[in-house]
Amino acid sequence: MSIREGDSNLRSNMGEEELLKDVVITSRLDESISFFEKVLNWSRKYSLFQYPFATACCAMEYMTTMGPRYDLGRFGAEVPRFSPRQSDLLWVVGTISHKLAPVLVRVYEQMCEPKWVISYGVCASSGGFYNNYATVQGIDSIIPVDVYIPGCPPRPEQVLDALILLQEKIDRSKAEWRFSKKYDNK
Amino acid sequence: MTISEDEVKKVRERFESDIISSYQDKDMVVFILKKEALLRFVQFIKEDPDIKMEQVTDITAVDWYQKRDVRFEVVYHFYSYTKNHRIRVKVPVEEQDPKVPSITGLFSGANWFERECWDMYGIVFVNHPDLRRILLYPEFVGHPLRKDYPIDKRQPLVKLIKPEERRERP
Amino acid sequence: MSDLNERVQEITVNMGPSHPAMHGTIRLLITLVGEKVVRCDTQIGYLHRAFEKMSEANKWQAIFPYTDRLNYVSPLMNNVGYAQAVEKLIGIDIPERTKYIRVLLCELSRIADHLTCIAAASMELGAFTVFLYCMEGRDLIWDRIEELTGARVTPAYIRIGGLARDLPEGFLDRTLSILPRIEKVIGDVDALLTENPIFIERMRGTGVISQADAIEIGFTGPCLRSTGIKHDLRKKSPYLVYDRLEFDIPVGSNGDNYDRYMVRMEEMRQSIRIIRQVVRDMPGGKISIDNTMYILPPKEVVYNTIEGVVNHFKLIIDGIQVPAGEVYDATEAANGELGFYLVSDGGGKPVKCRVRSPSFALMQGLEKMVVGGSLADIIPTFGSINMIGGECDR
Amino acid sequence: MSDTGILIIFIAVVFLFVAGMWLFTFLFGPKNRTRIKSQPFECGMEPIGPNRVRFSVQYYVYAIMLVIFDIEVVFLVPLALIFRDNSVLVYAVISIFLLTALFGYIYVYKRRGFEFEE
Repeated sequence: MSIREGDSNLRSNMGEEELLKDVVITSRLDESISFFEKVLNWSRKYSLFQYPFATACCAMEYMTTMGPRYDLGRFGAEVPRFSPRQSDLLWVVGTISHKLAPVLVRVYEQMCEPKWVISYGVCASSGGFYNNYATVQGIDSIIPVDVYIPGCPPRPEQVLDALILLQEKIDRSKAEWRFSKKYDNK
Repeated sequence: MTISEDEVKKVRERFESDIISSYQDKDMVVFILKKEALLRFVQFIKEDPDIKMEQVTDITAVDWYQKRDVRFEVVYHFYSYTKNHRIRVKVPVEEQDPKVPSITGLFSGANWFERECWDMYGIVFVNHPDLRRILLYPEFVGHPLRKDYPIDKRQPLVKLIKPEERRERP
Repeated sequence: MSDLNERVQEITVNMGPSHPAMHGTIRLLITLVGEKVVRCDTQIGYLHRAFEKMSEANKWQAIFPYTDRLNYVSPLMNNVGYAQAVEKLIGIDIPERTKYIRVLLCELSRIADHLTCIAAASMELGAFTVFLYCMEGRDLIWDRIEELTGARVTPAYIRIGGLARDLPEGFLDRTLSILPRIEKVIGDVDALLTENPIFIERMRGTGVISQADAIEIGFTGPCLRSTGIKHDLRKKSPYLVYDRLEFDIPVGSNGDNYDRYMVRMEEMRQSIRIIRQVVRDMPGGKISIDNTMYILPPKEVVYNTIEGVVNHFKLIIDGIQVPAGEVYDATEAANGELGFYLVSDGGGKPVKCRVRSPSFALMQGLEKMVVGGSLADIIPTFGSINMIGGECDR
Repeated sequence: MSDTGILIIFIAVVFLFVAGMWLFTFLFGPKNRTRIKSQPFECGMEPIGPNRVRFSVQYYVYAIMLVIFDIEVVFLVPLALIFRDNSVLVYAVISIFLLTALFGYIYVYKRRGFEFEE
């Protein structure tokens, strides 16, 4: 995991001139992030409703991350909503077997649009050490994933760090709103 | 933890023709039995007051692929709560007709173990209430725990995205 | 009112894999008339990770990380169960100190398992405070396990014929120091739940199973003891040093959810009692057998002598040469009898490494416990069975 | 500000608040209706069987009784707040109100509406 101080590509660590160095002065409308979108990103990143798709041993570590000692609630992502309609952050926690793959794809499809996916643990990220007929070798082969957390199971601190990474990713990405992108409603 | 000598003698002369061999393993008496005598044998050890097996602990199969002429071997473990002893019953099964009579009639606890054994090894348990796959999905073809089934031959239900396309997502 | 009920149709409800109370890996296809459950088809296998196929592809000592992930709530118990079965197959006897350390770790894991079960079951009934208390209690135990083995959930600390390393300095006193705090957590949970009328209303009389059904379906562990049968492998066929410790076996009376909860609470107190006795008379001495045919030679021998290097290399590459034969060895894990049936043909890899998992047999009985009750009773019944996906689907 | 002025402001604030909420959700929520997303969520599986199924009438009876006795309590609370000077008139009004509700209660009790048959 990136060490907070040493990580150079984090905005909060950059000096003045570096900040301006990589700001792309773009004339194209769709690349720039307007102030309005920054406000939207800011509101979204600190109120992530999560859908815990928990299956295996990582779920035990997930429980302690939600528990009193490593409280996930400090980062605004604490409320577990058990229906994909009301959640916008999908935690895929633990091993996903081929029997469970259609379920995961369906839950991902049924989530409403500004949605992000965190793959929690090595089994979800790459199949872990279960390289066999039963296990999906990494959920990014079935659904798009935003942040991968290595570790079997990852320590709660890693999980909190991954959440912060996701929040920074939301901050940097273009905000989606009603007319920002034409979806071909297949 | 093991059944006493006279019980073993009683079982042996009662099933003289059907027992291929029986010996004292590390802590359990093992009977190797013919397929046909299985139901009668299990009925006997369940009702006999001395042996009185009350629970089928585990049913599984061993695949001696190319190591023995009789390929499969279905292994039953029985346990008695009152007498606190266990026995193991092994039934050799050829590869051509992998059929074994189901003992769910005598022990309802054998239901899922037999379903798993069918799912993993392809051994059919005759007149089992509902012999379906238990651990794998119905669309799965083949029986994975057989030694000739390659370990990473996957049969995905969902179309897998190729690795190079995964990175394009914004 | 009864005449109004003829034309009521059945509705099939799918309490599927991705359900908060189904631990993510169980699918119940329930047929309801109104709120009464008529049929319940339990489908498992959503966490089938091919443990047996992987164990046949790996060497004997390389299977320990896979056994961690069977019952991932009390992983050390699977390690001990597997190691004990292999040692019985080889016929080696482990030193006294290792037996005591293994019993200590088993009992710590049992407390963690029961805490997790009560946490999940009560959270699903709405008692979120109990979940937080139990998580705090479990963290105390996981700190000790992490200190000793390096990992919280997947220690892989036991070796065939011994342990990975000896106890660090002052480990036993720190373990003793957390016991009163765990007793306080158990006391809080007891105060919150045991006389709570809502909890009693939901748990008493629901998910009942009779003794005859329990035995025949293959119930073992707390679920069997809750029906009134005093059966515990630690007493019936003592292994390790359980015959030298005194503890008693809590037994329920009518096999419903409330009894399963009470049996687990009492078992935690007994485990604390066992831990105190184990820490009190823990002997000194070495922790592994010194027959390096089966265990890796110590590091200084490997680095300094050529025989050590060859021995180490041979063990790692070819695996431990387990003599041909088969063995079935059962230990009392948190959910019941955890049996390992190992078959070896003398090579470095097992021909078969079968796990008889207690959750698999318990889930067979779920239909019998649930049919006839109402839809809402499925949640406490499933919670009190404490099915663990990794162990049930292997 | 006269009473009606305050009332108008109150209504306007309510209307603006609701309209604002609706506008925000309409503007910021990207719409991507797909076939799978419009199907009901059944724990990740395809929905099985119709969900329009005839269920027992006792749930309907139960709901109606809840409405009756709930509203009854809702009326009692303001009544008690307004008539603080416990004059006889207050008790008369309350007792008439409770008596009529009591008749309903007895009738339903006689018709065994409360027993919930499993």
